[in-house]
Amino acid sequence: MKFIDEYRDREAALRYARQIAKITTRPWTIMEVCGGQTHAIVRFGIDELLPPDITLVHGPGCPVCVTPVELIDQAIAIASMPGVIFCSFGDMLRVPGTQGDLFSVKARGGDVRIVYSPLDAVRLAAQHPDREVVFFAVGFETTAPANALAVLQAHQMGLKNFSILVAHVLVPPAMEAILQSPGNRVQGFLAAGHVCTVMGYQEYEPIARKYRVPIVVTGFEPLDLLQGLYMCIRQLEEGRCEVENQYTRSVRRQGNRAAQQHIQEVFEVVPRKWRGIGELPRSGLGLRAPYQAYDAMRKFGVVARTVEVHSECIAGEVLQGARKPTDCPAFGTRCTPEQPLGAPMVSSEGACAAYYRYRRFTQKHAETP
Amino acid sequence: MKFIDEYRDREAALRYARQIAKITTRPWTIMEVCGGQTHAIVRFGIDELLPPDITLVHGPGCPVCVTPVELIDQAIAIASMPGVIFCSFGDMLRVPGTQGDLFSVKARGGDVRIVYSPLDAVRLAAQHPDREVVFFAVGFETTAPANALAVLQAHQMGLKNFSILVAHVLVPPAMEAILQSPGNRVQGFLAAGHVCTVMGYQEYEPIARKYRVPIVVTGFEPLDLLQGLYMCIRQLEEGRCEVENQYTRSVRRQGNRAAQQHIQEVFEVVPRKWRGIGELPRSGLGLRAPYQAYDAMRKFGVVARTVEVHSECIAGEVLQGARKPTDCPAFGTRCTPEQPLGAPMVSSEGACAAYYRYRRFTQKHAETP
Amino acid sequence: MSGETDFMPTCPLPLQQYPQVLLAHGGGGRLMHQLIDAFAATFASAELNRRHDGATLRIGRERLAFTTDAFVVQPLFFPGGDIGRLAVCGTVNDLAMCGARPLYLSVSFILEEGLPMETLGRVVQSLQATAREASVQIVTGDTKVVDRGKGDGIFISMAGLGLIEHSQPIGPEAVRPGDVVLLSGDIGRHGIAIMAVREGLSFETTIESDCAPLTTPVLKLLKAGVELHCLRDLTRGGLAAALIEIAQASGLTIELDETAIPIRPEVQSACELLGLDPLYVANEGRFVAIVPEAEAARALAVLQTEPVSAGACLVGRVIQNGPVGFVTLRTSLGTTRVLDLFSGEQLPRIC
Amino acid sequence: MSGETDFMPTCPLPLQQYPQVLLAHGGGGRLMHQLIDAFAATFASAELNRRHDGATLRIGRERLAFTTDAFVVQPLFFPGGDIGRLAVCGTVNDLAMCGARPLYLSVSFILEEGLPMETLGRVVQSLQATAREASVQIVTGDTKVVDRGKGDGIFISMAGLGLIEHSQPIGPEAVRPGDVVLLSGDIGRHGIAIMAVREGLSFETTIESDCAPLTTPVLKLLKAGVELHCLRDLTRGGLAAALIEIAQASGLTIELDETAIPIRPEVQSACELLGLDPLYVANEGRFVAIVPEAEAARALAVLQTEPVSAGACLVGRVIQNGPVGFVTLRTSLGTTRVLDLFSGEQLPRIC
Amino acid sequence: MCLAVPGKIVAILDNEPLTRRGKVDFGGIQKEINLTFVPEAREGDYVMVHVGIAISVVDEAEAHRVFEYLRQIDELDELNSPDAS
Amino acid sequence: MCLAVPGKIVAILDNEPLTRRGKVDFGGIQKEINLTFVPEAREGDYVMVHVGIAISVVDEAEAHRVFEYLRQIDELDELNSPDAS
Ligand code: SF4
Ligand code: SF4
Ligand SMILES: [Mg+2]
Ligand SMILES: [Mg+2]
Ligand SMILES: [Mg+2]
Ligand SMILES: [Mg+2]
Ligand SMILES: [Mg+2]
Ligand SMILES: [Mg+2]
Ligand SMILES: [Mg+2]
Ligand SMILES: [Mg+2]
Ligand SMILES: [Mg+2]
Ligand SMILES: [Mg+2]
Repeated sequence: MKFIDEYRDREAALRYARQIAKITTRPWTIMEVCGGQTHAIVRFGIDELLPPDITLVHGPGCPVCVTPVELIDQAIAIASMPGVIFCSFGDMLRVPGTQGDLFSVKARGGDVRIVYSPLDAVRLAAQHPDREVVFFAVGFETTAPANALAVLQAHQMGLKNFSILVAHVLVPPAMEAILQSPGNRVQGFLAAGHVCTVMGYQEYEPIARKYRVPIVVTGFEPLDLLQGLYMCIRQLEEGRCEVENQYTRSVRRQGNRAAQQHIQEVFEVVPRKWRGIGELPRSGLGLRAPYQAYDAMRKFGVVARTVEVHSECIAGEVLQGARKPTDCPAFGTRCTPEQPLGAPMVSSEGACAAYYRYRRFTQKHAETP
Repeated sequence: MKFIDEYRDREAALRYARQIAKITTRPWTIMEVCGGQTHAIVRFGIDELLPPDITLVHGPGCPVCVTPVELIDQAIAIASMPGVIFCSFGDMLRVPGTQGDLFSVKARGGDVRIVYSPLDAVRLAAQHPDREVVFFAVGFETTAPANALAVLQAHQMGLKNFSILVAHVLVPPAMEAILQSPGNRVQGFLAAGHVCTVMGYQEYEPIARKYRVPIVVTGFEPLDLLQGLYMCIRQLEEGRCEVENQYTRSVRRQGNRAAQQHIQEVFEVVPRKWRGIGELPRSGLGLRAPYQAYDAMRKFGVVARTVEVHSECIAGEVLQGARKPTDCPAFGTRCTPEQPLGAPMVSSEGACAAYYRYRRFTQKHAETP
Repeated sequence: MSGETDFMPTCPLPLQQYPQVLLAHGGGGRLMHQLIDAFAATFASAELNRRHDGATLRIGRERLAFTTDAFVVQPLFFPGGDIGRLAVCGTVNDLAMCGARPLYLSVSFILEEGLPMETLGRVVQSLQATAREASVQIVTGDTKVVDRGKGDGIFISMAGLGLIEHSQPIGPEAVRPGDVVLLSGDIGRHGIAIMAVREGLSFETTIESDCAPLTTPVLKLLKAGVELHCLRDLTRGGLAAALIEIAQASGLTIELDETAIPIRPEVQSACELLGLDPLYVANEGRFVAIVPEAEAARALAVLQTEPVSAGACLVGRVIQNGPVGFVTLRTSLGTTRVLDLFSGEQLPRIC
Repeated sequence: MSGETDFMPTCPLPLQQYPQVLLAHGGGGRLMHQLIDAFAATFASAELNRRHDGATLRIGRERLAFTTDAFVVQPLFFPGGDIGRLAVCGTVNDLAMCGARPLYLSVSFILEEGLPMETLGRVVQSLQATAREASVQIVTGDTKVVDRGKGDGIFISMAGLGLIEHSQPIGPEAVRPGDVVLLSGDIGRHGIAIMAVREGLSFETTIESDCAPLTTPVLKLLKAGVELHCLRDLTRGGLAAALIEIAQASGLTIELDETAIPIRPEVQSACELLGLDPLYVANEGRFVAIVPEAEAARALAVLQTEPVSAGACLVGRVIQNGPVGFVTLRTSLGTTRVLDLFSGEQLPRIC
Repeated sequence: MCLAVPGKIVAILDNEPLTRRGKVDFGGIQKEINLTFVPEAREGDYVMVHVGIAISVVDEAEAHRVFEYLRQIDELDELNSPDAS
Repeated sequence: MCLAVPGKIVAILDNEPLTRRGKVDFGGIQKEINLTFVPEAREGDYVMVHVGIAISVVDEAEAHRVFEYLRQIDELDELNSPDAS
């Protein structure tokens, strides 16, 4: 595949790895923000190519991981209602709420469907005028344009039976929360290339300055990640703290203006609770007043009840890079992908699951948390 | 089983048969009116016990056989509507309309259910207030009290989602039609014991007089049938034409007054078309004005369209005893229980089906039509 | 997919007649037999054409019996059994009817999403308990889960393997005029037990399914050296369907004596109430053995020593000059009627 | 039902964990393996415990392979095959993986009322055509019809019987350190072909299922006298699941070389698009052979003479000192990761 | 048409009009039956039941008529036959 | 989060706002993709697609940057290394 295969070239990867080793003089801890990057790092074993001084920590950029239990419970409540077709991306179906997950709702007879796109849910609503179609709108800035478009399409079509359960979160507030946390170890960031494709990276410039931390907007292929790491380490070694863009083939400084306009038409910035982290101000998106008819939470009158997260789970610290999954007393024993205690064990991009799948039994895992 | 087993005594049956043979001096043709009697005659081989001079012909007393194609088509139209639960006794499901049968409706996704009693359909309506429950109210006078009771129960419960598709027919007009037909061969009748249990047998007295034909109200067990035949033949041999009651353990001259009152409360006498015979005046029951809310035909606005019956089928003549199934050119070849052309091949009580099942390959069937 | 075109032009399925599959196509009656005829023609299989309970195969130096059945009973648990017990009995019995010693079973589950795990657990336990009772081992299996609303709790398909340790050719083709028909006990209990607990028809009864493995009486007959011409367990379609199949496959006539056929009073009562003919009601622990008349007494004596066939009796005989391929019934009144297959399942005759 | 109480107290099904059966219990992943563990414990069967594609049985003087699978694929017809072809291939292949010559099949249909007869006809034709292609006979069968809305068109359960004509003990227990893993061709086509035509995920592609009988290459390997330690066809869960099962059953480690594994570009593209790992995508006409390193060249030469395994290649090796029961993958970048079972089916990773 | 089966009332369960119901035993099989049309029926009575509804009470006195009639005609026959023993 | 895959627009199917759609080829796999957010995209362009919606046009000129950068740092490195051949 063009624009994929060439960035997996082994020889180039090894050359980048060699250059990284050459410029690294001290230990550095770098966080890749995005779960997609975590996935690629684990899948290609990128961390094995790095010198022992470089520690990668996995960031909070997995929507499955950060959606709070309360919202999962609401999703389950709505999906259990008769007449509802509840649509979601696949991974969300296995996230445990306080009483089971969305897969169990399906097994009990609920009409829960995996869709590829929120636009598929709009299509379903048009096809089933007698049913209520609800889309579980999770995701970061990358997915926000798609969800905005779904609402606008439904609006244009005059669909009264479509709504979304909004769980949108924003990356910069989470990065700030990590940098502000007392135990913070993160010294540099690989920013999420697809989030920045939509939003650009101007927002990151004040963060880099304020916290004196280098931020490199990075893509998802091995060479992207290695180049991003090289650029980040080089800044660290040179004492710089700038926002740089590795992923220039997709990311412009201003981002995608058309997408941003549509997001702003439909959504506004709201406070949001993150699983394992807590509520962060201005860290999520909610529907603007003119589109509240599409708000599933209002439509079905489900109330968010605050829920105690399972006490053993240290997901909050894992998601902030403060501790690693193997530091968790439940990891691999009471918490497994079959019976997850916390969300990071659910998503295939979740740090605990990635760790469980790929690292559990290899010797060389000391350098990655 | 008490009141069943004793009437199947072989020795008594043979004694009756011997007495019948003794009193029979000439050929006689006797019709058992009721399909239940036909079934018993075939099941127990009663006709084999009779002298060759006695010819039994099977009457029109099978509701499955006489319900016209138009009504089957209406039943199919209603059963095919979304949201309808269509309830029926089992045999009706295999009667061919112009386009398939009710079983095919079920196979295409219609909710067609076999019930034991019309009261079960009322119960279903109460259990499924969001669905329309329709009961296919076929039958003779015997079943009319049950269907009347179903309507009255639904009325009492205030059920708005229950209705019946009425196909009720009455026995005496059919007997008269047979007697009036030019090719009539019937010289005596075994009247239907359960019809008379409900209605009594006063109605038959003018018929016996007018057409000079003996009528014996007869039960359904072998000894009942043999006694009824004996009584009928004896009348014929003695030149009498009275109404006699063989089935005294169940039938009183006035019938069941409570049942009759309920029938009259709900139903009125109407003209009705009989399959294979045509329309007969005052030969059926329809809902009275106060209960027309329970009339499925009105409720669903299905129109009765006159239908040409398959030209080969001589069901009309078979049902009137004028010809026997084996006289039909389609019998056993183009018309079989798997692919019936006419209703008498469908019901397990239908003359053609009974003939096909039990007689097709025995030598000795010349004496039964 | 070479060879496919050879077969396409002659699709023998009864397409014209029924454009869709009906329940009746699985009901043990005539429509089912038409479908099986079509399958046998397509699969061009001599073994399928024998219409026996299973195939008898020579593999290497051994003769084996091989059979399969699907079990889709509702409810899953019924008086006297459950779908797991039924599956083992049905499969083991078909092997026994081939004159084989049942040895190994395969089990294939098709589970509906949302099935309570506890229900599955009970079925699996019962399956294993029945396998032990029948001295067979479950050696291979498979499990699939289908979306909710695309299954019905549990479907089980089972295949069975048995070893034929004698040289008797048991099957419809071995039936001879003059043979007698032995029935292993009273009929109709399984079908009535199921109907009693079916929604819409429910009635109260103490009738329990006869569901049981029939291996022991058959192996005892073989061990005693009884000459066995044909064995057949009575399942869908009852005694009538089983004998009609044998009559058709052998081209002979079977005469049954109604008064000799044991039927429990409650079963007879349930049949009167529902307008059913007990000869067509399903069984799951009964079989017929067709043996030379000279062997009848010895065979009955052997059968009567086993609890599952303690009620064995002679119910009919094979004759030469009757209508070819038919079963006739001498009724309780001494008259005769032909037993014919129903079209589909026997429906309660109410009106 | 004697013996039932013996088993009741120790029901090993994972009741606590999942009170209901989930789709994932049939998805080829960890939940399915847990369920199979529980079945094997209940059925107390050494053969089930071997976790091979079928049971290897000594019956009389012969060694036989016996296997079963249920087929519930939707849609019934897909690019490169249909449920009938799939059933024959899946069953025949499991027999071949036991080192057996597939001989006989049983077929059990569970049909949904309302199924177009024409659809059934096409499936039956395809089943027979594939049986001829694979030189097996369908010798026994059964058909049940379930109410509309209680099935999904056609379910097929098939059992197969094969004769083992050699004395090699083929199975996970024969795998030795130093053995190499041969793969018969490119992977992932079946799973992607199915996904391409599934409602909700549909995309356009020319990918066809790899669905094919694997008898010929296996019998040729045996005929050539190649020493075969283990054979396994790749089905649900793909190459990864097949090798993980072998690693777990043998207690050894398997090292795979990612760059050696043939994957067609369109399959790779579809996996990128859906966020799937092709190593876990289903196949229906591919297998792995684990052989001593010294036999590798000869085995590959034999395989490459057959069209169905023309793309055979060496993709990995068995080592002693790795993590016990694990499969590791040397990635295209030369790094290593562990391949682990998914919980259920692999879900498209979108977000 | 009109299958009707005799059964014995073993209990009256409801006495309201339209829903008068009893438990009826049919040779060991029991089923709830509507008794609206046999208001005179009591526990121990046999009723003829059609589609779940009793349509008459069996007259036990009349139940032997079929045998008496047979006896009578047999006797008549013997009287008439000169060869009667 | 946020899997996005590059694909080539092979046809524009609809040009209405909100429903601008094209057929996009992903290495032999084709799928209909919403193009609302890439109004500048033309047939032949590569777009990054996330959940069925294009979020950017791939800048082909920039696509080689990762290799150029590598070449540059390698060269730099060689200059810096005294042992460069
Ligand atoms: S291993 Fe499980 S319990 Fe521990 S932090 Fe991860 S998700 Fe939470
Ligand atoms: S055999 Fe068939 S076609 Fe002929 S009269 Fe009877 S029902 Fe009609
Ligand atoms: Mg059998
Ligand atoms: Mg069988
Ligand atoms: Mg069987
Ligand atoms: Mg399997
Ligand atoms: Mg269901
Ligand atoms: Mg296999
Ligand atoms: Mg198998
Ligand atoms: Mg298999
Ligand atoms: Mg069978
Ligand atoms: Mg369906």
